[in-house]
Amino acid sequence: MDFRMGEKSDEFAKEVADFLDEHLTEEVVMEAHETGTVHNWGFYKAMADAGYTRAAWPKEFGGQERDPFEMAALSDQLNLRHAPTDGSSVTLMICSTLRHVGTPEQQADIIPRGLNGEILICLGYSEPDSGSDAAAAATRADRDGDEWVINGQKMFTTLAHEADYVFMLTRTNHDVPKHKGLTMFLVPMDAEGIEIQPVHTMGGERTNITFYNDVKVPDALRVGDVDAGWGVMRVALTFERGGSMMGQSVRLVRLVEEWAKENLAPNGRPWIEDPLVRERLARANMLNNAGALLGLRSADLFNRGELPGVEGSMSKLFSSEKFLAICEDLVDMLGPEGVLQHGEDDAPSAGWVEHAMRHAVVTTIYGGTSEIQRGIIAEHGLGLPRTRKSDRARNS
Amino acid sequence: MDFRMGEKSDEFAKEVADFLDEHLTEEVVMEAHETGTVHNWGFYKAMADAGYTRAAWPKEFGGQERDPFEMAALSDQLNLRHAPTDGSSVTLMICSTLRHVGTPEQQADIIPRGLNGEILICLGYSEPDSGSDAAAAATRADRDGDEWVINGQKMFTTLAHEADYVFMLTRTNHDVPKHKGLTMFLVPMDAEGIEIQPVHTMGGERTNITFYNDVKVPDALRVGDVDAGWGVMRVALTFERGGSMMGQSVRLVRLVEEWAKENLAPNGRPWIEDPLVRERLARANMLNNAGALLGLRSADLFNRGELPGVEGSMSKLFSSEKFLAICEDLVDMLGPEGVLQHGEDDAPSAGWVEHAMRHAVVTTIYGGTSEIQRGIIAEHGLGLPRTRKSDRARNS
Amino acid sequence: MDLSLTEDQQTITELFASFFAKECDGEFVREAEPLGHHDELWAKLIEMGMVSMGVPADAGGGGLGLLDLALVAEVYGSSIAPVPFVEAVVAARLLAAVGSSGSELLASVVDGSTATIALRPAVDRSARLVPAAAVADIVIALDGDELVAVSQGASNRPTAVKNLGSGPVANVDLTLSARQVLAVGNEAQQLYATALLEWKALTASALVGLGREALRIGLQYVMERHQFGVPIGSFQSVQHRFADDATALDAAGLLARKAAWSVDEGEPDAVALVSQGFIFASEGAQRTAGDSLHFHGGYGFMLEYDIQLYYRRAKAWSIIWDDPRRELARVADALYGPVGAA
Amino acid sequence: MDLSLTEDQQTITELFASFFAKECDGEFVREAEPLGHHDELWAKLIEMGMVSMGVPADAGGGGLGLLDLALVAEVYGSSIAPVPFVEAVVAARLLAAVGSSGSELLASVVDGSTATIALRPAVDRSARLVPAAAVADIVIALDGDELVAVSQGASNRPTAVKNLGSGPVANVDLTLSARQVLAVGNEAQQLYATALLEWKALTASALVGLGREALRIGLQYVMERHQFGVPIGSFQSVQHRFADDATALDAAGLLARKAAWSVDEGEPDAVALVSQGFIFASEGAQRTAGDSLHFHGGYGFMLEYDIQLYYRRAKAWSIIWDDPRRELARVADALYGPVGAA
Repeated sequence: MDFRMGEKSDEFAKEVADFLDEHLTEEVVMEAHETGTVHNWGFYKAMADAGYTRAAWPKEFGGQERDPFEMAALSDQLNLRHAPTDGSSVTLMICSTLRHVGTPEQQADIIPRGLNGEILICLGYSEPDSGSDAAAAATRADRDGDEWVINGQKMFTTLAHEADYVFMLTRTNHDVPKHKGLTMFLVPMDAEGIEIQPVHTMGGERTNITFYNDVKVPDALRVGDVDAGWGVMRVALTFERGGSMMGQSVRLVRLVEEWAKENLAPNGRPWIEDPLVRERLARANMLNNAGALLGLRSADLFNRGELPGVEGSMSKLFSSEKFLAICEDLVDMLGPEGVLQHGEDDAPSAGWVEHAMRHAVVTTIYGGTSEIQRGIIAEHGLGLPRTRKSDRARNS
Repeated sequence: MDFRMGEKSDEFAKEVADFLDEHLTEEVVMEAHETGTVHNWGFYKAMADAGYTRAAWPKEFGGQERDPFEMAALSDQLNLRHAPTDGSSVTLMICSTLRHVGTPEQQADIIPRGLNGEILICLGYSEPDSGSDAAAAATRADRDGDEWVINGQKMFTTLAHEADYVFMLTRTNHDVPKHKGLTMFLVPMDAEGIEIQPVHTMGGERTNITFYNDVKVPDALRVGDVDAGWGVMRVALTFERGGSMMGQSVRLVRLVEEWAKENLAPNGRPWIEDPLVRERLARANMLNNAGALLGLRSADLFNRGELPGVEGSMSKLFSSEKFLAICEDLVDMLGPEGVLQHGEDDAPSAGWVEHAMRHAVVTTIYGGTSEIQRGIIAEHGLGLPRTRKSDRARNS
Repeated sequence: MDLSLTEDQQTITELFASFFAKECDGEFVREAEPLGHHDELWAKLIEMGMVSMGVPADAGGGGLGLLDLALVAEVYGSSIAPVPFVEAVVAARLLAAVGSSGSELLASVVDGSTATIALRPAVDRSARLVPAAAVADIVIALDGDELVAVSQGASNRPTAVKNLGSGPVANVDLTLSARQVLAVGNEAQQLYATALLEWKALTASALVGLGREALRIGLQYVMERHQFGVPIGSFQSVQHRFADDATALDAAGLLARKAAWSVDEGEPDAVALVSQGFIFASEGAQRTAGDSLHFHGGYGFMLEYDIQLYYRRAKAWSIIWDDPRRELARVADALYGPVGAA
Repeated sequence: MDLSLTEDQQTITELFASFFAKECDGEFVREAEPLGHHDELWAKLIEMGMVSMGVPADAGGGGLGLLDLALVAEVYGSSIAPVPFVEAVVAARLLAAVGSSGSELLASVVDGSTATIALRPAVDRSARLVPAAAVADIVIALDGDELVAVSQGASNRPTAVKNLGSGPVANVDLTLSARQVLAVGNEAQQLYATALLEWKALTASALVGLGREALRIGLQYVMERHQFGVPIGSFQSVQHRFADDATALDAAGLLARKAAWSVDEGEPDAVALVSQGFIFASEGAQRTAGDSLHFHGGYGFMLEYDIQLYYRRAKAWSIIWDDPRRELARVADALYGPVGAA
């Protein structure tokens, strides 16, 4: 048992830090913040040029074959610096999925362009009436010779307005239980019949609703077998699960620690000497340490060739819920000054605490709500019987 | 809108306080604590002689016709002084139930003896396999001419070892949905075939398991119609609901406030000057005030001739959960000294905090668990649809 | 004891409730952002007497007590209307309380001017983060030994800071506008303390109203929203959290009302009760708005859904006063005396 | 990084796990109450080397590190065996660390004597609420400037106080028994601080084990117990709370192990990590035991059910050290330096 990240990780972390000093300019960070589009093509390209998009990939893809702890170090550095990676991380997740379930042609066409930072892929799972219950997707794909015709609507297609493809869950069979009639496609965003409607969020992010009217997609862009989309989506999920928010929380707590050391309370002493500030930061630090270890446990499993399932759910659940709790508590701690937003000169920690709180809530929703994660932990981790009404829905 | 308890209540509170000075001796309190039998015949009789057993009863029963706020004052005083009233309050609850659903003979026989502090009645609802799901009771009563023969087992028949009767839920019909085959009896505890097995609890209370083997009960002791026991039990519940634990919590917080004012911290200053002590007591005080108002709201409804339903559930839920939270927090606050039990000379607040914590947990269980209360509030208060699997069980 | 509303109380709360129901929905609130103020709506409310009703009768007002105003504040909080009701009515009452030195300003307030109050003593002649200051004609502040009012014309009102609750919060430089001393020394301190007490009492009630509406919005959503073939409101995890929230809000409502009543009645524990009501209402409103938003799933974050308006204000209305744990320390001061006083 | 156990670690934890599984169930623990000590069981464990294994090899022990001992402490905590494992092993290591002045006592410990350590400096020559003091042969305490050991024969052992966790906790009058100085001054302080750090690290791991077993007991109960025609473990309110508990305990387990490891490795953040591990494990164990007990319904309170044994110890093992919020203040001291030091 060894808790050191290891020399390789430490060196890589330094290398990435140097890279970020050069390429992650204040402008890049602020553009993402101000537009709510958490993606930057230039930065993505720089990441690709440095090989970081393919850091974990095998040599045959030009990859660096970095181990899960080096990848954790990469992720830490990106989080600490608030790098806009929403677009690249989804794209790379889909590339990984294609590597496992894509056709040779898809692999040859899509993966290199993803790893080179040339294309962006967004997700098309959620619909107005299916969120947690993704298998209820109603967007339909109907075969028409060598093509498919897609009709429907997707919610929260974040970055659709920048993306080249949407990785889309569609219904291709209406006569079988809902999980068994789904098929996945890579739909080109420049296809005819796609409409993008921007959606702005409380956290300042921009996402979209996308509409699909008789959108024609060649069968060559079908991912996986017909009616086997649920399985394909589950493969994609294994690359998403365990997405920990603790990195964002570590960044935030460091910012507040700096603020508390550098700013004076009304009594003329630094805030860091105030008991209520100390207790809160000590607690936040504790939660961050605990949550980070849950994330590293997943890396450790990966490193031994195992797939974190329940462990990933625990990491996602804990890190998002604690991130939110820490944000809400730190805003309280700042009192009236806590209302000030980024852009106000005298906002503590440049207003990032206020911003983080508005953002943190959504982390308990996307990538599987806390309720979904608790259900997975209870069922698959603790062996408790299914409770969800989906039992009946699924069997009906 | 007026939040004053009112002159009548204030005067009555004083009268009760004087009564308790005289009759609630240290011995009475300590005997209940040491034996875990939270009943004292002498004190019960004194309560009856002072008319307090019939304080809320009409004149025809020799009652004092006190209003709900006077009754709240009585209850406050008893709680503040830690009076052992578990036995009397159940007995009086059953007397109230009989007044509504008993036969004239039962009313004439039982009620006066209850109000006079001469008999004790305990509850026989729970069974090994039916707790929250009381309607699943399996103890059977079979008719045999003018008698009934009872066979089965009851759990948590607290005070059975002192009681004259057990107010018992039995199954009399096995061919109908479970709620529709139940009948209530007043079973004399001196009947042949009853066995009492003591059960000792973490909170130091004594309760019992009771066994019934061919116990013969005359039909005259049936309460309500045959197979109408569920309805009778619901009448009894209306006299129980809204049982607030805030009074016990108020007592505890006062004890700790006294301790904090009278004892010195290591720094030589009274504990009440310690920020962590102050914050906790301020918070406990706040929760007590809030919870007390939920209880008084029920009194206010009673006073206007309305029955608190959801309001009673809210009071029970809030007061028991907060009582427990306060206890656990105050034990933490005491640190190592918090482990000391009553009887250790130097235990803070005479060890009552430690004792209260061990006791408080059960308040979130008896009289309807917190989960049951939340379900009632959600369904009947908030109009949310039934969620309990009982739907299916009930309809099957 | 009687927890029911008087007929007058019912009439007045229903008046404002039906006004807000007609004039101010989520869309309306959203359109008034980011400033968080709507002049026309505010003018109508002033016209209805929303401010003057809180001024004592002998000063030309409606003479309502703090409890009456708290009941209106609940209704106002439910609507999260973009108007500075709490600040304006508290400031007006303060102007009435200072007597002759405030009579001219009071007259202008009764005439339709808007006053507000700084929640913290000024430092270096500047009052920080004053609610409603960006839209007020008069700002009252404690400036050293003096309780002062500055009259800011439309041209020299400070710009609102960008803030969580989208309220017209601003920093006020007390040297920029005409400055008038209302009271000095001990009297100034006491008047100011009373005004803050009233501000907290009314904001607590507004938070209770806010929380109740956040709950109502959430309940409506979980009944409409189906997943896995059933309304999500049938899931136990949803039901139990909302049951806890509803319970906490009911308790908070009772506590906030009692606190306001205790100020009216001059009860000895009024100061502790007001602080407790404020803290407890803040917690209830925040938790309820948070749960309601969470159960909206992704929709909760869309600016076009109303629940985010409530979530942000639940926190902002609370902390614009202070860190709740610092307020808890003040509860202890009120209950046990300040440290070292014994 | 490697979170898996070494073969040696697996062997030793399995050894004790199977021993406890065979020798010590809930009934056994219950019968050893209220003293909370079982001489025979303890003798067997001493025989197995449970204490000496933690003593450095050059002092005649097994030379295990703190992380190895923490893994054993998890197993011990799961069993809540009525033996003073944590105190004895920490005291033995302390005796080894003081060098020659402790060598005779250390020899007696390796021979089977039981030592313990006072968790707070003595006041007026009296050490308060010392765990295991009622059954120990040797009590080590910081007495003013001196680190001392008193040797108490079976006849002059103090009586245990009645306590929440049913442990052999007692107050020790340092003047009653033969007293020996182990170290003085700065050295005494440092040795004592290290011993307390080790005590906290091992108790944290014991609490993790305790919490895990409380969870296991609870899971078993909710699968067996049926209400409304279904196992109560199928209710979402039960599932979600246990899911949170399991997650917190996993996190606590990792944190406690990392903390022990960081002491072995001399990591600069070891002091903060040990405190954090202790607080977080305490919270996890208490919450889990509380939930498990709650879901037992009325049965949870019956002395004959095991879960109450866990519930009481979860709190008692935590607070016998201190109020967790005071410990959080020490975390801040470790992270940010003590107040006024800058």
